Amino acid sequence: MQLKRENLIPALRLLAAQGEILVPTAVDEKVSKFAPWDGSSAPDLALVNTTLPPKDTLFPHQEGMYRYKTAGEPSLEEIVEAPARILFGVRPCDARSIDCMDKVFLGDKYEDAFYARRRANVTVIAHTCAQTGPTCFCDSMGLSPAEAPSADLLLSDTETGWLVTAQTEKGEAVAALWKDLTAEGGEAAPAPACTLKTNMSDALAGTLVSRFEDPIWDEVCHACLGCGTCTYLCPTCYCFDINHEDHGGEGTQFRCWDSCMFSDYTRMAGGHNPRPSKKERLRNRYLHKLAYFKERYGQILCVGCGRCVGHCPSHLDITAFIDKAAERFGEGK
Amino acid sequence: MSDIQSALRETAKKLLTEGTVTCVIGWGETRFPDKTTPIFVKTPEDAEKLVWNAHCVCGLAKYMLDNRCPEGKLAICVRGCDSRAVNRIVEDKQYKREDLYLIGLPCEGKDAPICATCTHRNPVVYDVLLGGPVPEIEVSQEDRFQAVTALEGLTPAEQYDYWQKQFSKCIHCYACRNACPACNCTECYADQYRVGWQGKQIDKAENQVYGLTRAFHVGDRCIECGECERVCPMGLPIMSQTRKILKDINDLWGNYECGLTDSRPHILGEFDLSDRDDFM
Amino acid sequence: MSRIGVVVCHCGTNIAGVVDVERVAAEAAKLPNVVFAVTNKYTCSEPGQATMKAAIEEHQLDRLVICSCSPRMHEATFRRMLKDTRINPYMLEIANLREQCAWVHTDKEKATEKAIDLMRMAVAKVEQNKPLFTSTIPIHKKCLIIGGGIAGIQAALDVADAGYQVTIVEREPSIGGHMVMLDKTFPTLDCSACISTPKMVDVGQHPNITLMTSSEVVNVGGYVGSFEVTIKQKARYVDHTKCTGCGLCETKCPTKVPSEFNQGYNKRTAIYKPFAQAVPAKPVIDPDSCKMLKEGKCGVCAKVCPLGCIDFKDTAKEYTETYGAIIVATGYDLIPWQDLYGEYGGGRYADVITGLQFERLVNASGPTEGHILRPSDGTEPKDVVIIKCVGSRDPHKGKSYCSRACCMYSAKHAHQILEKLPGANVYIFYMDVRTPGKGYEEFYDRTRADGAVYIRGRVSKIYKENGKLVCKGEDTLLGKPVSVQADMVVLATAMVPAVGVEKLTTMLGIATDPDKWVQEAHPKLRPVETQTGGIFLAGTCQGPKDIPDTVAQASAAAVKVCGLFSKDEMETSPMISGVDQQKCCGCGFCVNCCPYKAISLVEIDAREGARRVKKTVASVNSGLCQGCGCCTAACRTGAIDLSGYTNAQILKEVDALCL
Amino acid sequence: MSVKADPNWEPKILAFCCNWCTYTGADLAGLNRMKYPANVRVVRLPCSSRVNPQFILRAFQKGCDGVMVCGCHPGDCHYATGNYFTRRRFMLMKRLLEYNGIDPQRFQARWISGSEAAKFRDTVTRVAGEIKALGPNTRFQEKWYEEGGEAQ
Repeated sequence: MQLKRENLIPALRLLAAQGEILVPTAVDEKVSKFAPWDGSSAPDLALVNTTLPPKDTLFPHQEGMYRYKTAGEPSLEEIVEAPARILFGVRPCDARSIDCMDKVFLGDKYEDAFYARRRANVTVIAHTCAQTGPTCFCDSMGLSPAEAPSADLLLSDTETGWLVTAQTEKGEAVAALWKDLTAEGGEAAPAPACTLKTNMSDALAGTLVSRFEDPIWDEVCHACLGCGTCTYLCPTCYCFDINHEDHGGEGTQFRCWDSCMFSDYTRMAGGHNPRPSKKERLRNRYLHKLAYFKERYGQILCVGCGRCVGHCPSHLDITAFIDKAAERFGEGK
Repeated sequence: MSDIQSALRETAKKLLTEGTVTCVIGWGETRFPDKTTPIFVKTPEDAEKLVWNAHCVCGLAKYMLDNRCPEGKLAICVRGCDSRAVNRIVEDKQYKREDLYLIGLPCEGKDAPICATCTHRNPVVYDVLLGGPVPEIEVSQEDRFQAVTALEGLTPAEQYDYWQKQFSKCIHCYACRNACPACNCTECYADQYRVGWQGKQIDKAENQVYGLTRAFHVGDRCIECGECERVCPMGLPIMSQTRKILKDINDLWGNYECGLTDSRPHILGEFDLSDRDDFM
Repeated sequence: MSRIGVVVCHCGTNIAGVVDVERVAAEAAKLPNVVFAVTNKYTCSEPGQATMKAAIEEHQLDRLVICSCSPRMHEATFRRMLKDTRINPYMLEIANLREQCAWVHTDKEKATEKAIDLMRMAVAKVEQNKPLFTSTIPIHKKCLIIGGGIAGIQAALDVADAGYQVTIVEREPSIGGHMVMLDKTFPTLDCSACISTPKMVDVGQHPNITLMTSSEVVNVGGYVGSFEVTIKQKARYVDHTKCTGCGLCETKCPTKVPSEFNQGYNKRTAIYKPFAQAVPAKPVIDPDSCKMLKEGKCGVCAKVCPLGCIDFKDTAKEYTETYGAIIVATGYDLIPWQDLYGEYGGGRYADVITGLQFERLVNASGPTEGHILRPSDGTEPKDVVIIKCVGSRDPHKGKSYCSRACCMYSAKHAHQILEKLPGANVYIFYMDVRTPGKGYEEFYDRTRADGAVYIRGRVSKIYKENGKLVCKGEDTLLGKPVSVQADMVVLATAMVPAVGVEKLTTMLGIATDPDKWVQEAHPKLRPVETQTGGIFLAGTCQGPKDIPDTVAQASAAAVKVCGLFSKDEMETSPMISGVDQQKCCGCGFCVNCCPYKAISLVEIDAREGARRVKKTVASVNSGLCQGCGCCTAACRTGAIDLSGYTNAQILKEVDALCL
Repeated sequence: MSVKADPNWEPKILAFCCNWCTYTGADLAGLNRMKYPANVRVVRLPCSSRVNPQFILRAFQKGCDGVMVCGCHPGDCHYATGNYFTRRRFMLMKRLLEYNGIDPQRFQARWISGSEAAKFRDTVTRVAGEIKALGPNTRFQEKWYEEGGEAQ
């Protein structure tokens, strides 16, 4: 089925009834993120990658968990906040990142109630990439700019509109909703290739873990400033910290993002820090992205969206590291 | 530009072979032609990787704080702003000047917005200077504080809305703090949750309080290198806060510019009986 | 979890009359961690305190909040009460419900609401309190007195008589200061030497007093109870332990130089005692004039000395001692009037002299054996003009303050002239006559009765005209210009701090006022103390004054020292700053804003990752810190914190305010 | 439970007072039974130089409508030079706050000595009046109040 370009706005209006639509919008000339659709203008799907990933809708920067009262008669109530939302215009790399988060928070051994509630009410409508950005390298990471297997619904570019392929029940529901706006025919335009290449391989992941004390880590880490930009912009970083905010007799317990690159992230009560310097922290982040996650969940945690490569203040580059490691340890494809 | 680059490589090679320094910090290639990244050259052969072009925008001085008790000497390539950053860190007693070997590089300005109002293109402190000094551009106080005066003209409501919109974008990644040479504490107040200075929550008021507190902490020692605005992923106008404090200091207590060899000492660390007093 | 007790005081009807104390107590009971909340008629009374002590035991409280009158009233009382309970005296917070709530508000509802807020703030703060313990610092029972004038002498005698060791450091070769230069002292006209030399001899012979003349303090470290003071004694080239003061060497010495003591009016030898009654009564050699030391010729004194006390190879020596207290008694100097008052001849006319020079002329042991003679030609003057307020009360050319003693000593000079030179005329140009002491006014009346002519006005110009000094001025009472032909003019010049005292005050770290006099802790309530603990002051170093006030201050300072020395150890307040050396980055911002220079950067061993390294951090000297907290606001990381008013406490207090 | 919604709303003003001068002046005002509005809550500190500018931000963030810093007159500080530093710090902080949209009257610093009880009363009365005219402070308000529904 194909959705003509001019039917986009009516389609979105139909969707709006289901819940709040979040589309990629440019906040100002430097920052863009998934913000509520203003209900009239066509979303800018040509925007390469939003500065802030869509993970904020499922795993908010700050999420109230419980509200408690200690003065008078103590009370504790869970904060339930799971509005129905539709993520529209998600790129294949972000769609894959949502899949990674699902594996963590909706895992077999433990399911995170807060995340689960939100995820149940969110529909992900992916959109294939018409052209890739300078820092995109998703095809080196086993993804394709033309497919988003984990998304609910996929819109593939055609000359006159988009090819609608539903991939889950939620996707079916949306496709059904749009059935009189879509028509037969149209075939997807050829998928573009990423300009930035890096030869990541499963074998390399294994060697990196075995090369824990290799001097390569020391060579790469020095330029890092230890700020949290890469982790907060990364769609697949899911570390969080729990804290509370109290006002004498009452307050809230909340969960907020945390970054393994911060110096105090692993600082223990007695002041000992198992990852005291940048070397350990950067090594931990790269290994988590490229190897540890794969060992546990079977897929690499880096979706190649290129946000960290584009926004790192010191211009560190994970693809350069991968190529350097591959060439040094002879794992090149 | 390239003869300075080769001179830089020669100097680095000489320093490393003679063993006067253990490491040379400069800029190196990345896979993107329009970007360079700080590199840490430890062997004479690697000196070939040092580059000097219009894309060397990353500040280098802050990296000395990775090892506050160094064994050997550390060489750093210093443009005008880096040399002031070195002065800043040495004046704040976080590093000893004799543990540093500064390779001075006069800079015609890089592709960063701050370079338009850069008052000191020639390094103010160096051990060796590569290439002749470049002509300084004349920056009047109006240009220096142009953004600040514009904001001062607004009404309190407009001012608050402007800052409210800016600070609500802050995602607390602390890139501004980690890039700023004046932010050189071993343990930042923002990381001490037990004391209760600052919560971990991300909301409009908390971001604004963090922004203002950091502005007050570094405002009177800010060397106007523009790193905070360059590194901020969300594009906050952080310099307009610190430059506001610098503008007030200039208005209240006379000409004040930080990080220069003849800079006045830390202004909040001293007082004058004849200070202006609005609190009578 | 802390167990907090809250007591809300009625204070009779002072508080209960306006604030609903029962409701405050009820609100307190609702707060988390508050396990005991009650009201009390008179909390500060004996029964009031007894009920609190019982409650502390019964409810096992570990913190206490008392909502009563101002903490400035009963904080000490309640802290003493807690001393004999299980609660540390500093786990206490007091909410001011009387002076700052009940007494100043009329609207009962709003006052009660404010009282509840104040109570909630106190409870929030007390939760963050930590037990504090007073620490003690040792007191070395040795007193250092800087300056050997009458102030230093009197203070030394008082402290030494109380049985403590005293060291006097005096710049000149002999003690005595300015007072021993004077002839008579007002108002009783008893001879200055007769009342000061016996005290000087007592000082010389007192077993508890060590005298260090020709010496200067070069370094002061440490703090109250243990000041590390380095004293440098100039080379004297005479071994005072062997010398008996026979004076043979002085008679034989060939070189003659102007005597500073006699203001240059007569000569003294290179090896000399400044004046006859000098203490120690042993000569010293002046290296600037002694031929032997300058050119290596002569050495007569060494030859004639029966005991071989002369040693030309003598060098300056430095001694370092520990003192428990320091008394600053550095005295005064006269203002350099020659550079300021060109209209009075600027020093060109020999017969225009200062009061001090006049004192030497009129002094029996002075250069003229007491005959008042004109320094220019040695003749007796017939007409003498005395000009007062030269440099004093003159903000444009000199000092803005009044030098207090000149009115009286000018009257004394007039009296001496009229007495010693029958038929002489004395004209005194004055702005005001200030006679604030016992018997002062009567002395002034007697001088006028003796014939001294007081002219109300200031001399505008002095110039020489056929051998006479013409003083042109104005008599404001007659409203007419006046001019007097005088043979001699005596100027009552202003007192200024002793030359070089700034070096000493910066070494000691004590403040000086804009005119560089030493700053007393409080002009009315603590006149002999400085802001720095253990450093006291006496005499004109604190400001112009006459001899009675100086001696009174000297004895006051002495009793302050004896009070300090009466205990072996001194308790220091625990509410002082402390540094968390883990957080401190050694930036030193706190160091230069501490009024007491109590913070210093020290090197400690620390661990950086796996390496042992030297790290520079701040450290607070508990003896010097007075707990103002200025450093805590300068510290970005909050590494330095003030016990009793920590950052956490104040933050919680502010949070509690706005619920 | 916030008081912001009801009409005869009373501003809540926080005053950091130095123990040796202003706090004594306030006590003296009490001894002389002077009257002033009940809006000011005093935090007693050893010296005005103990006030960290971050406390001012904290006060506004937690819902104060006005903040005052009071200390001894420069030159009379019990700790000699404490208030000279206060003066410099708050000359800068006041301008920074105004630059960020805080109404100038909401933050005031005043030198009030131990004997100036009348000046303390007049200052408090004036500030309370000014802030009542300004209305509740919505600047820097924590989210906690936003969930409460008023503020902005």
